[in-house]
Amino acid sequence: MIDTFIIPTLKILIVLNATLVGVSYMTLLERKVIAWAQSRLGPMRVGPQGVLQPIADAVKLILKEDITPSKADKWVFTAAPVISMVPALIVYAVIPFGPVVRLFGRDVSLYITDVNVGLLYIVSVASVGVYGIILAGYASNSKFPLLASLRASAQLISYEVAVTLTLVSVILMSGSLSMVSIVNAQYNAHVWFGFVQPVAFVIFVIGSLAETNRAPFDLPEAEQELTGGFHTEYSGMRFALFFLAEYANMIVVSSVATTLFFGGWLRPFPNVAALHFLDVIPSWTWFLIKSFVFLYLFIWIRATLPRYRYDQLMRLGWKVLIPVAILNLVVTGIVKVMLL
Amino acid sequence: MPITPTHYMLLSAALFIIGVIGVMVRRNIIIIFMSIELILNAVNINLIAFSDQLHNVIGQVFAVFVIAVAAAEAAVGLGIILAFYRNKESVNIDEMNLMRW
Amino acid sequence: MAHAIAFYTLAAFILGFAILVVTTKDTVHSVLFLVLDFLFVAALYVMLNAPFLAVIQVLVYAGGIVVLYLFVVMLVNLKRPPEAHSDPHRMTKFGFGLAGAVLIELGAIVVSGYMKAPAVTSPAQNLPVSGNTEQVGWLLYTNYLIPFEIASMLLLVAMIGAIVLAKREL
Amino acid sequence: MTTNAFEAATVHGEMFDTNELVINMGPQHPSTHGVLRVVLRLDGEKVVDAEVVIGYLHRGIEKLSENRNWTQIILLTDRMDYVAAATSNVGYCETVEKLMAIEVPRRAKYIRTILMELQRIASHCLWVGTHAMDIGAMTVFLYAFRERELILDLFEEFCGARLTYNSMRIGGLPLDIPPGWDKKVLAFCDIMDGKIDEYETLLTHNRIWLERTKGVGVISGAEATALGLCGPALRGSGVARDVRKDEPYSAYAEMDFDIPVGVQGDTYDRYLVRMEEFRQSLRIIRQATQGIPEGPIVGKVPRLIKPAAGETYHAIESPKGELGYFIVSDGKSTNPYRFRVRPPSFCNLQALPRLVRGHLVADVVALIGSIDIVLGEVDR
Repeated sequence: MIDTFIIPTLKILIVLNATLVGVSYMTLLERKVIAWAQSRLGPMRVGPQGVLQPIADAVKLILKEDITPSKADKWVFTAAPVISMVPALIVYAVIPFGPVVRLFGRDVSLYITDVNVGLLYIVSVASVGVYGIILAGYASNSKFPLLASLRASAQLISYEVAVTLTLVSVILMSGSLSMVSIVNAQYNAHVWFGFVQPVAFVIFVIGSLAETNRAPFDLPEAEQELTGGFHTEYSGMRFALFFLAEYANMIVVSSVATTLFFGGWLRPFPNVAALHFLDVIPSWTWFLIKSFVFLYLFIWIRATLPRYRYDQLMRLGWKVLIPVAILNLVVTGIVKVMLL
Repeated sequence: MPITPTHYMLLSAALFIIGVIGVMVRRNIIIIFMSIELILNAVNINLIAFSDQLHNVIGQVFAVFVIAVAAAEAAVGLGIILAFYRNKESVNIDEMNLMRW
Repeated sequence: MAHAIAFYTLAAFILGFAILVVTTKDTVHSVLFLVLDFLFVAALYVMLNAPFLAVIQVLVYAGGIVVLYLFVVMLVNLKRPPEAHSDPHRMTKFGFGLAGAVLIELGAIVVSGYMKAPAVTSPAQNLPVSGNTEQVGWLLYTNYLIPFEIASMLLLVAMIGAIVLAKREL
Repeated sequence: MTTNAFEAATVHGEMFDTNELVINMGPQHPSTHGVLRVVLRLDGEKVVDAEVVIGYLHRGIEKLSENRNWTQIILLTDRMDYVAAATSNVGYCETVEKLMAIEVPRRAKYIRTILMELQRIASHCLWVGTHAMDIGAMTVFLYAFRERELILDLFEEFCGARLTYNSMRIGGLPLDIPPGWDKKVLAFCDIMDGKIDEYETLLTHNRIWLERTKGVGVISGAEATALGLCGPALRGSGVARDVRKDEPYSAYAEMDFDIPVGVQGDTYDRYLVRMEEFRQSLRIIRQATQGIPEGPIVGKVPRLIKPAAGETYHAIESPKGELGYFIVSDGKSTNPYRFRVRPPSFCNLQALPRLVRGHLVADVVALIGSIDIVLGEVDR
């Protein structure tokens, strides 16, 4: 009973809540980091150094009037934010935050579940997330959101191909689709896959920037071009859901990047006995630190780079990233067959 | 009350028939295409149910092929719809009576 | 028992959404019901020990093909619903008749299947079902290599065909 | 059944082809720099045609001026190009001085030159910030505004105001520069030198920036002249037309500076021209500040300003281009008989439809940024 029901439920609750809190504090982190990059202070008023800002934002957004345009497709309009939020959350089911640890006299795995198609599960669930954006644009029955959602869907589908191809290179290295096995494979290979698959890693980062609609690929919500992108007509909590989904997706891709390319929960040099003293730090801390580095990278890029144009984005995706990813895959395969 | 392949077959048959009705009754070619997808799914359910029953993975292999064919069919079919729509400004199957224009 | 409940629930959802797909007036809603239908079919695959197929179903069908449908529906936004032309129910009788014929045929197969003794009880290749991703992959690249290559050629041709058809000026 | 967004855009039965989409950019849009409205006809994302709709900020400054006395009009000119108000002031004052043949003391001319060049830098700061922001580089915006703040502080110290200065008088200046102000200006120049490099580090060789600006909105020198483009937008096409050099006013004849010109006439060249103008402005400010002569700040101006009957046109080089004033005096009343402004933003804006045709929606905002308009001046 405890093992089959209570512990999984507890894990789900903890992960879900941690994610939602993490997501809301991502907004604060982003505002703070960008502010520092731009020689500003960022939010300072709510709480010391503005640490309570996400709570104030949430209260504000909940209290705001929730407007549905009169010509909108009401059901779809309501469903769209939910559709974009749900995939972002259910992906966490397979992300390993740590190995199986001994907790209160019981073996507890620091992941919700470990399915043998874990990586494919993530890809497929992420591919459903695109519906939220398309439907938001369609249901608003307004031109700017429609343009934005067409852009978004084209962008997501294009970059998904490149990202998935890089994942295949990693699968070739690990020989498994299970997220836990991929981390263990990195332990056994004595090296993080990020160092043996640098090309795949770079493409993955670029592709995931595009898939999460982050600068410099934030065309679907390019404020300067399409006013607000696909969520122009949204307000209040529904609007907030789109934002939460975007940040949740950022955390997802950071976690996936950490797991696939930077050894997941493993400490640096996991096989070097001399660094054994690092084991006092719990494994999940390493996971969080590495994910945080990626999140910071995302914010940093946003503060630095201008935005791509739609056609340039497509050209980059189809004419650069996908061929390079395929080439990388072929080379990985050949090397794997020849040397191993 | 065990669930036998017969149950899956009946489910698959029902889905198949819904698809057939969609193809025959609706005039919107996009809906017709979607009905064809339903039919293909009905076939896949059968294949996988038998694959499970016989502990033979070949059924799944064929389901993969079916999905590949469905993808190809959707791509070309929707391309035709777009080209047709551009010329006739309609997606009514009854108006699709020319082999070329 | 749990198995039965799961099956009947999923079956109800699959058939219910399938009916909605073919009956809904608004094409976009129809597409959405199709997605939901596919997701429940994927759940059914999980029940049938085919997690790989389930994931492929979601990835290719829900995440790929149906997005394409939605795209086209949005592009081909209709000023007049196609059913408004001529007699909308012109083919209805024929359609239901044909569907009924198929139903009878399938029913006959099922019934005749019950009449005979269960022929196949001992599987020919008793492969372990767990980890079937590997098996599917193995079969695809060995026994079914040529069909697999043909399928990939088919996809390539379809891709080129779609581009040629949909692009206005090449 | 939902009606769809395309429907409104398509004239009934007109098109069989994939729908052409008409969208309204503005008057409430984050990157039309105020209340500009651009009606775009799109084919997919490609702009087939664009129509510029103006007038949302019209306050009738020209007509209003005919009912104000000559000094009161200075205050109205503040409200035209409100990001470079002092330049508009100088332009007007010099026109009246020309009409009345008033000799302005050299000290006033030098200070005017410093103020105008500071305004050019402030205006270009605003331009580089918003232009970069339109293209998606948000950090440059805040950097540029940080430096603009320094200029506003200098102006505040000089005349007490930060946006609409009313800082000129016919015949000279209302008040002399405060003690130590020139030192502060020089100190600002030293700060600004490094900051321009900072903007350029973020943009000039940035690959995305290059892709977004190179080859976008190309216009040849001849065509630009024919369209009446002026200022950096014209110089970006390789035409070295600058009122400061061609018809020197204030103290520009005594200054040593270069006119940067572009080659291609695309958005990137217009960007480079303005970045170089930052440096040239600093050069002028340094020369002028170090050479401020002693003397009075106001020339011999009659107590009642009442020019003899006649008309005159005088142009200066505002940060946006050639800012001209055409004034008719009937010699009888204490207000102008006719007052007309040739605003550079207005003239540059008419090139927008020509520039955006064939480009994508994203380029429209880049091009609006690249011609650097201020709606206060366009609509007046």
